[in-house]
Amino acid sequence: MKLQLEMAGGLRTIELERGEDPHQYRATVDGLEVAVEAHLLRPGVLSLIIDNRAYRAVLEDHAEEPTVHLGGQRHTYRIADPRSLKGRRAHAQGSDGPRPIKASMPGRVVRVLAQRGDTVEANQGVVVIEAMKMQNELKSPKAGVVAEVRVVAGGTVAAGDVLAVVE
Amino acid sequence: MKLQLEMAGGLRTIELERGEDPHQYRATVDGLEVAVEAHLLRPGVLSLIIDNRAYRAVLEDHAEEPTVHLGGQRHTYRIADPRSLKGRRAHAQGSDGPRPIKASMPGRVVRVLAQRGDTVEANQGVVVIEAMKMQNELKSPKAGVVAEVRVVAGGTVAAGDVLAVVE
Amino acid sequence: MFQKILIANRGEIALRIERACRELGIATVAVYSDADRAALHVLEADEAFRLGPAPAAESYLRGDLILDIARQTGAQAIHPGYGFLSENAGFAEACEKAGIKFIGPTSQAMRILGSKTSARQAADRAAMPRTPGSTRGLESIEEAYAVAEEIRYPVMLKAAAGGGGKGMRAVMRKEDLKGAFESAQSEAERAFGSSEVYLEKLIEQPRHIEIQLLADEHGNCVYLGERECSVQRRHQKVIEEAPSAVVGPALRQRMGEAAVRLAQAAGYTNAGTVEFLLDSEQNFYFLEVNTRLQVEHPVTELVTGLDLVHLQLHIAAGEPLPFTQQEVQLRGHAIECRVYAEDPDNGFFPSPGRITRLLQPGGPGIREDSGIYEGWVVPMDYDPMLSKLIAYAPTRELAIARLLRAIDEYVVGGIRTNLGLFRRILNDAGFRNAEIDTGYLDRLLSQATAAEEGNSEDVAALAAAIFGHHRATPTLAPIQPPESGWKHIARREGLRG
Amino acid sequence: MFQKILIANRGEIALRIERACRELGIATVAVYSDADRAALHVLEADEAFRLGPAPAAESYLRGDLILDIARQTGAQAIHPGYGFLSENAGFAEACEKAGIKFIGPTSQAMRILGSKTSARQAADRAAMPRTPGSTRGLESIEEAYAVAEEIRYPVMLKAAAGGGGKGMRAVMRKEDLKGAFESAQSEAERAFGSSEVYLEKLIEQPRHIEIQLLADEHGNCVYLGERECSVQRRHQKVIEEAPSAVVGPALRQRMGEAAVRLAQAAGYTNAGTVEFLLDSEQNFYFLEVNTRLQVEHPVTELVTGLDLVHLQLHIAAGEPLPFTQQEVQLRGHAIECRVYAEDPDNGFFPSPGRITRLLQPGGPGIREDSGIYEGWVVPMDYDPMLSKLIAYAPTRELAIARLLRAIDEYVVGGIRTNLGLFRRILNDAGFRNAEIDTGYLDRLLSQATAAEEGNSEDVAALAAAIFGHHRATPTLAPIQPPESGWKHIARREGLRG
Repeated sequence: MKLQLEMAGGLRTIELERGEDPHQYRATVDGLEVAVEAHLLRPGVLSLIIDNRAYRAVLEDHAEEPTVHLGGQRHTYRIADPRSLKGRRAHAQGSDGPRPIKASMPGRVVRVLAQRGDTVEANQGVVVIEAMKMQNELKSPKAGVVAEVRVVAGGTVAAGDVLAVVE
Repeated sequence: MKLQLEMAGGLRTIELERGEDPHQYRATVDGLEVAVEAHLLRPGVLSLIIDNRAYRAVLEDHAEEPTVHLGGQRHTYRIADPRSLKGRRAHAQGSDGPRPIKASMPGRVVRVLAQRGDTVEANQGVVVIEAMKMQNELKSPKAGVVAEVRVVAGGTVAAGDVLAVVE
Repeated sequence: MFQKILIANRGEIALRIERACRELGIATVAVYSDADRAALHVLEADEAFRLGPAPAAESYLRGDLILDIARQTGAQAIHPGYGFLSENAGFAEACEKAGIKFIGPTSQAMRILGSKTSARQAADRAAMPRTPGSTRGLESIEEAYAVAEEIRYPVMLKAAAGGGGKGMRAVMRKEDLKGAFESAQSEAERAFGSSEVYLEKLIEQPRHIEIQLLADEHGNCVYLGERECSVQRRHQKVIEEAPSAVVGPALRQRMGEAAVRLAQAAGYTNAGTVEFLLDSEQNFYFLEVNTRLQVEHPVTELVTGLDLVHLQLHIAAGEPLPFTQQEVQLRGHAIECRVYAEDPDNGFFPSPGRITRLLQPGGPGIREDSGIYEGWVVPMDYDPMLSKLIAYAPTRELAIARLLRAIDEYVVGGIRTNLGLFRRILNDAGFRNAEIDTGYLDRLLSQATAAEEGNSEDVAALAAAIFGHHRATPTLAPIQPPESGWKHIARREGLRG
Repeated sequence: MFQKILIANRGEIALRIERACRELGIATVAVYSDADRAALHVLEADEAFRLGPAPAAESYLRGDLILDIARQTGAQAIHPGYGFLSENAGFAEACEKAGIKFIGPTSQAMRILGSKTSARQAADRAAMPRTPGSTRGLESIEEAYAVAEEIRYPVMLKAAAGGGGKGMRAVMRKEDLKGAFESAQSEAERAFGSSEVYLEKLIEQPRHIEIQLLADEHGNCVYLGERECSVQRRHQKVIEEAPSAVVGPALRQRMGEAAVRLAQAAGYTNAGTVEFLLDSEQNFYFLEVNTRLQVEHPVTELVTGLDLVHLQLHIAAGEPLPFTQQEVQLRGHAIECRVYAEDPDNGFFPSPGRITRLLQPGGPGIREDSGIYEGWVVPMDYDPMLSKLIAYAPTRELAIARLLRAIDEYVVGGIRTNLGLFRRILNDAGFRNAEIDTGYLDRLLSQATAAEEGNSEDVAALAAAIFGHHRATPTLAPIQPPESGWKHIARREGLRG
């Protein structure tokens, strides 16, 4: 199995081959060979031994941001399918075209600060969401015109919902 | 859904029908009607509310002896398929015919105390198993003749393994 | 002692009170909103009653419903926990009229000490040092100018009914007073239904020190040492500890005795806390009284060895305090972290949602008071506190080390938490040297974070790949469900759920 | 202080030592047998080395391998925990020769106090009361008859190298002495490789009281109060508590000072325990010395507020004790239950196997020292202890109530445990009145159990049906695995594991 992971420190290429002992792997990380012994203690919890160093790795199941907790640090990653990687990156980084404003958490819409057709600056507040007794202003990712507002004051939103689109 | 459970206090007949709210059940226990609200908090852990009484029920996954822990008590049960119930009961209670001696726990065979063809009394020790630094003698369930010994000293056994058969 | 009580709260504090009741043989009645049906405080209660929809105004603040349930179940007393109805004198009075014991002070004592202005008047009567300033609500901007002139800028505007930093404004110069006065009034009106604000001298770089009190209904009142809660963000406590690194026996006794005087003058009973500011010259100034059990009560429990909820119940049942002031022994050091569902890397945005993974810390000296479990969906409707992680050790240095060890063991997945922030604070030289005041955390947060060592990313990448491998090709034998004929029966019955 | 140590043990004690090391900034090297690769003490270590197959003789007792690993990793010290190599003077001596600090007494002190006969001689030199009887191994049955005649029946035969009840025989009459002598000798030979047995007067219905000692390498030695461990089954401790309900300050001081005298006379260092029998007239008799940390050390930690493993590490690093005898403060009451994988309803048969369900207790005053998790397979190769559940509270009565509350929260599924036995003991009037001696538990177990209230079986049946319903027709949204393309990649790679 060979795969690429987008991580904070850049792209990592991992090759993984299971040995005869099902807990033993021969692996390469960016071409560097390592022998890994891995036991899945329970779902999401791995005990790794690499060169007699012991590690506890905990997988945070999260559709948007799968994350491995290791030694008190969070490592969020994304599986890069080699065939689609370039396209996705280009898409994510472009500032042209319509850009959504997404809810970063579930909550209730308290106020909508801009209407369809309004001109907004980058980082101008567009929608105010309340959750857990705190209000949070969600801001425009770019300067442009509000092309769409999908929520109304009083409504409920889920994390990841598109609240508005700025062109 | 209607089913019968063999429990310590006898046979219980449960009928269960889920309401419109998926957490609400109409149920009867031995014909007595009850309304139950049940939330599965995580696998094996139920929060029940019956007439505003709150209960924590924990299921012990165990192939041989499924058990519900409730208020500090263990309730072991067996699903009784009405069609096969009578046969099974009769079988379990008979003292005629061959009876197995099963390992009640995994362990190592320390000694075999009776050989094939030996006559044994009821409760006479037949095999000694060691686990966790303790030795335990497994006894004949009835008086009879040892028809079969399936283990040898030094071997390893799993819980439920048949060690010997007495006829 | 009571046979049965109702717990008018949710989350970790409801569970903590249930545990105390179980230990004392008292049956418990839980209440819950629709957002909390699957909460642990419902699971662990003896009885449970639905209050209403998720919003607190339609559930946990419905004193009328809660009293009805108490009557219906025969509960002899109501424990309000903290927040919600706990400092609502009207509710306390309704309990008194219904003949159901409110586990806290009388409504009368709560009225005297619950309003900040009225409490300042009581402090004067008890000859207790307080910040210079007014002891009544300001009636006009002119009165505000006059008071500020007298006590000198900088000053603080505060809501008399306030809490949590709402209706509070620091004013450095005369020019800013009018605008601050008006906005504080309107914020106080919105938050508390009362626009009453008053002025006091702003103490610069104060420490927040508070005294835990217990008073029985026979005139006995003791102080259980102090807690230091100077690590705050936006006037909200983040870390609390006992004892304070800067409070010695003499100062402790002076503050404790002042707090006891105030409580006795007001006819206070049950558990309560008197909050003070302490300046750099060790002068202390009365701030306010919290007329209830506090979030941070465990640090006092750990250094005194007492159980404050047990004692609240005994006091409410009319029993005398079982010890005297001289018998209170303080030993060791305790620190508490308030673990929140929020994202410190992203403006402290709240982070409700499903906890997909949970590993909880344990072992020597670690106490976790929590109401969460793996699979629980943290509702968006309430305070974002997930749990309180508390370490006890012989010294402050060891309590910090122990807390860091426990934070390393603690994993919460699926939502964001402020655990990383605690790691940063507990490793900060300023905190370790106890150089803290109420502005400490804001200063720390304004500094850039040091880059973390990044060599573990290789291992994390490997782990991610192996997790994926397991998911794609499960080879470990899963735990076998009982072969109990369920599927067979379900098929036969044509069951569809 | 050490930078790195090796922990030559497994299970809860290995994890407990790792936590202490993490708190003190010491790196840890774990060792494990094939049965323990998936154990928590491996997961939480910094480094981990395989020793060999499951049997202890091929793994945890391989002192040679363990010393090699210590050398190879640069570990400066070895903590032996309890059991395994912890009282092996030969191993301690090998560590000394290798220049690796053995965290415990010197091999010389261990030799003096580790043998029961030699320890009895040391007790005489320290003018410490002991049971009447021999202080050397019996050389013949004639000598046995003579000693028994002198001290009068009933007498106890004991193995000099003994522990855990092996090689021990109570002899009531002269007629039984010869058979008991021979069987005790051969049992001792088999268990300890030494047939040395001696005779002492049998104390009737004694309480087991022990004194915890700490001695540094600069001549300072303190006692940290007593523990009562009278609740035993077959000479194995089941419940331990501190303080003892029958030991007052004067007796505590006499026993403590006697224990300190013995330790100092033997040149003892680090943590150790002097065990005594206490008769109904409050006479105490020296029993033996445990030259190591004990299973039940947490009850002493809770009532003293100290961390014994931290202190062991500081002492082994050559530091002086950081407090004097006068500074030791005892406060409150602690009780520990040893939770075993065994079936009290079925002759206490061991019950190894997979833990299919685990709910662990928590909250105020509860400490659980464990090395288990849901899904862990308890190996058949070692001691059946799963965890130690410890409650701390202001009084003995409250500690019992708290422990019962925690036991109600505790669920272990898949294997049998003795949790129900603790429920029975803690509810027993004899235990609650502290009317306990080393025969207490056997007497309790010989009584029929009261029938349990059975009205919860209806609810259990309903719960079983609903569990089955969920299994047959899963309708609750399971936690979604990340849609991270794993399956796609696995398919594309033709991965088969």
